[in-house]
Amino acid sequence: MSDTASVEEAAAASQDSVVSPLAMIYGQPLAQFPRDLYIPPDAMAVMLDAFEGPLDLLLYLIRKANVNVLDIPMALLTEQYLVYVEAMRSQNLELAADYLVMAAMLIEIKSRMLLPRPKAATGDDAEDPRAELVRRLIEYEQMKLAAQQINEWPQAERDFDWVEVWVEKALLRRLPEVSPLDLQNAWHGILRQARLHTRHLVQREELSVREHMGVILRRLREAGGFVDFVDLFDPTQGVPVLVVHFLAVLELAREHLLEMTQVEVFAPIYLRLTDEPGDFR
Amino acid sequence: MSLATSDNSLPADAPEAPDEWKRILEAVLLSAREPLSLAELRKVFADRIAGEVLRALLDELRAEWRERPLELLQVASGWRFRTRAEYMPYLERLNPEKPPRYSRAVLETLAIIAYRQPVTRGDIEDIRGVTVATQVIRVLEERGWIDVVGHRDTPGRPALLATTRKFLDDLGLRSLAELPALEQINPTLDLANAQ
Amino acid sequence: MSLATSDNSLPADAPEAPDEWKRILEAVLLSAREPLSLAELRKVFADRIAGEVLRALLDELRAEWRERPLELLQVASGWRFRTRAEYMPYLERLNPEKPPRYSRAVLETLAIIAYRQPVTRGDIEDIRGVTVATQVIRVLEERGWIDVVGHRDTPGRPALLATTRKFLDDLGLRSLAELPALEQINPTLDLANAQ
Repeated sequence: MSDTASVEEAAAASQDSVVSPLAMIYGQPLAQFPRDLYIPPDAMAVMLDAFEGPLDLLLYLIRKANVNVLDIPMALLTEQYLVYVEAMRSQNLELAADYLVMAAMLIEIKSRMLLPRPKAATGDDAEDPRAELVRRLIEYEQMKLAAQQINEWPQAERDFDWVEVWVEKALLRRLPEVSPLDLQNAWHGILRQARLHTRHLVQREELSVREHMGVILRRLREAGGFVDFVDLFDPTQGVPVLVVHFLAVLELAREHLLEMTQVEVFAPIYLRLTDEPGDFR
Repeated sequence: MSLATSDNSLPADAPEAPDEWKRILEAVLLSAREPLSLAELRKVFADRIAGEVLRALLDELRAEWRERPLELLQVASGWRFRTRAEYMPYLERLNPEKPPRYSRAVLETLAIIAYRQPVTRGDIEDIRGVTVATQVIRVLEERGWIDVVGHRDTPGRPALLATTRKFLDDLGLRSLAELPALEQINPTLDLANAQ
Repeated sequence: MSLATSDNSLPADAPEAPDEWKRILEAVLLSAREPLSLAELRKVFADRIAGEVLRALLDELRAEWRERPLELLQVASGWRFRTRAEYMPYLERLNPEKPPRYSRAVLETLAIIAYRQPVTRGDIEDIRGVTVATQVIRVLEERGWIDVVGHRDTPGRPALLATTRKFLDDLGLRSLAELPALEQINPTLDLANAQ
C-alpha cells in the first residue's frame, strides 16, 4: 500500500517539477506538501488534541508523508513540524513545553546535518545526527502499537465478568471436634473438682467391660428385651472378648440392669432387660 | 449466531432461541453479585420476553442444575445461584475458620458417659457435683455420640446413657479400650483421702 | 454418597469417584472470589489428589464448559471461571455504567510499564516524549494493575513501576510472556492509513 502511494506521490511530484520543489526526497523534487498533510486551521485544534505529544505528531507527519523513518528528510520534517507548532500558537492553544523542546531538537539536528560529518578514526561514518531521534520514534511507535493491542485484549469488567457464586456460610454447620485427649482432660478436671467439693468414690473399672455392658444392653433392646444367653456370645471373637463379655453380663446383673432366668438346670438361660416389660413368659 | 452485539438491541434471531435465552440467563445469574429480580432479568432481554416466559425458563434452568453443584434459588429479592451445602466442607478448606468448641459442661458429661457408661443423669450429676442441663445431654444426643441404652430399675426408672459407635468412629477409636487410661492422669489420686 | 462430612476428612469413597471430584472442583471454582492455584485446589482435597490428576480434571472441566456461557480460564494466579465475551452486552444492561475505557495516555503508559518493566516515571516520559500526568499513574494503580516494586538508585530515588498479578489476571494472561509480541516496526509501513 505504502509503496503504491509513494510511487504515485513521486509521479505527481515529477509532473509538477516545473514549480520550484519544496524539497528533494531520494533525489526526487517534492513540489508540494503531501495531500494528507494539509489540515484546515479550524480542524487543527481537534487534531492536536489527538496527538499524545511531539513524538506522536512527528510519527504522524512521517507516516503521512510516506518517508522512510530511517532516512528522515530533516528540513522538510522540521518545517512541517513548525507549521503545526505555529498553528498551535495561533489557535491560542496552551503550547506544551514538550513540543517546544522537540522543535529545538529538530532544528539542532537539522543544523548538524548541514555540517560536514567528520570521519571517525576507524573510517566509518560518524553517527548520524538523526539516530537518537529515529531510535526514539521507533520505540515510541512500538509502544503505541502495543497499547492498541493491549486495549483490544479482553479485559475483566469490560469484556467479561468473573464468576463468583454466592456461598451461604450458614449452610455449613461446623461441629466442634473432640479428641480422646479432650475427654481425658475433662475427666481430669472432674476429678480435681470432685477432690475440692465432694467425697465421692470413683473407682477405676475395666473400660472394655463397660463397653460390653452397653453392647449387651443395645443387643437386648434390639431383640425386644429378651435373648438367649448363648446367643450373646460370638466364639469367633476369641477368649478374651468372651470373658469380658461374660463379665459385662455379670456386672449388668449386679447393677440390676438385667435379669437372668433359668427354668431348670441345663435348661437355656434367658436374659431380660429389667426396664422392658418383655412378654416371654 | 452472533451474540456479540455491541449495541443494546436483542440479536435478531434471539426470539427464536429459548435455549440461548437460558444460556444468557445462566451467564447473567452466575456472574451477578446480588439476587436478580424478574424485572432486572427482563431488562437483560430489553423487556422483549414476557415475565411468564422468563419464569418458565428459570424453572427449566433450575431443573437443569438439579444434579449439579450449584442450585438456582428464588429468594425474597429475586433469583440467584448458590453453592450446595454438601460442597461447603470443601470450600471451608480454602479458608479454614477456627472450629467451635464444646463447653466444659458438655465435655465433662461426655467424658463421664464415655468412661463410666452406662450412666444415668443422676450419676453424672453426682460425679460433677452440679446439675446437668437437659441442653447438654441433647447436644450430645443430636451429635449422635450418646444414646439411651436402657433404664435403671430404680425409682423414676432413669435412662441409662452410653456412647455410640459413631462416637468411636468420630474420635477415631476402634473401641472404648483405646480411650486414654485414666490411671495415667494421676496414679496416686485417692479421692477419699484427698480432703 | 454423603459429602456433608462434619469433620475435615475426605469421604472414604471419594478417591474412587473422579466425576464427583470434578463436581467439587466446579463448586469451588464457581464460588471462589479469586483465581485458585493448583496448590489451593489440592488443599480442597486434603492434598490427596496428585497435581497431574487435578490438572487433567481441570482440562476435562474446561472441555465440559466449552459450549456453555462460562469458560474456565487459567490465569497467572490460578484457575477461575469467567463469562464469555459474547454475553457481555446482556450483562451490561444490568450495570449500565460503562466499564473504564482508558485514554491513549493511560494505555501507552501501561504498555511501557508492561513491556519495559521495571521503569521509572522518567523512563516512561523519555519513551513517550511528554510529561506523564500523576493522574495517569494513579488510574493504573487504583485499578491494581501496576505498583511500585522498588526505587532506582539514582538522585531522587525514583519509584520503579511494574505490572501486578492482577493485571495478568484481568487480562486473562498466565504470564507476561503471553503479552502480544512487540511489532517489528517496518520503516516504510504506512501506519496512519492502516488505522
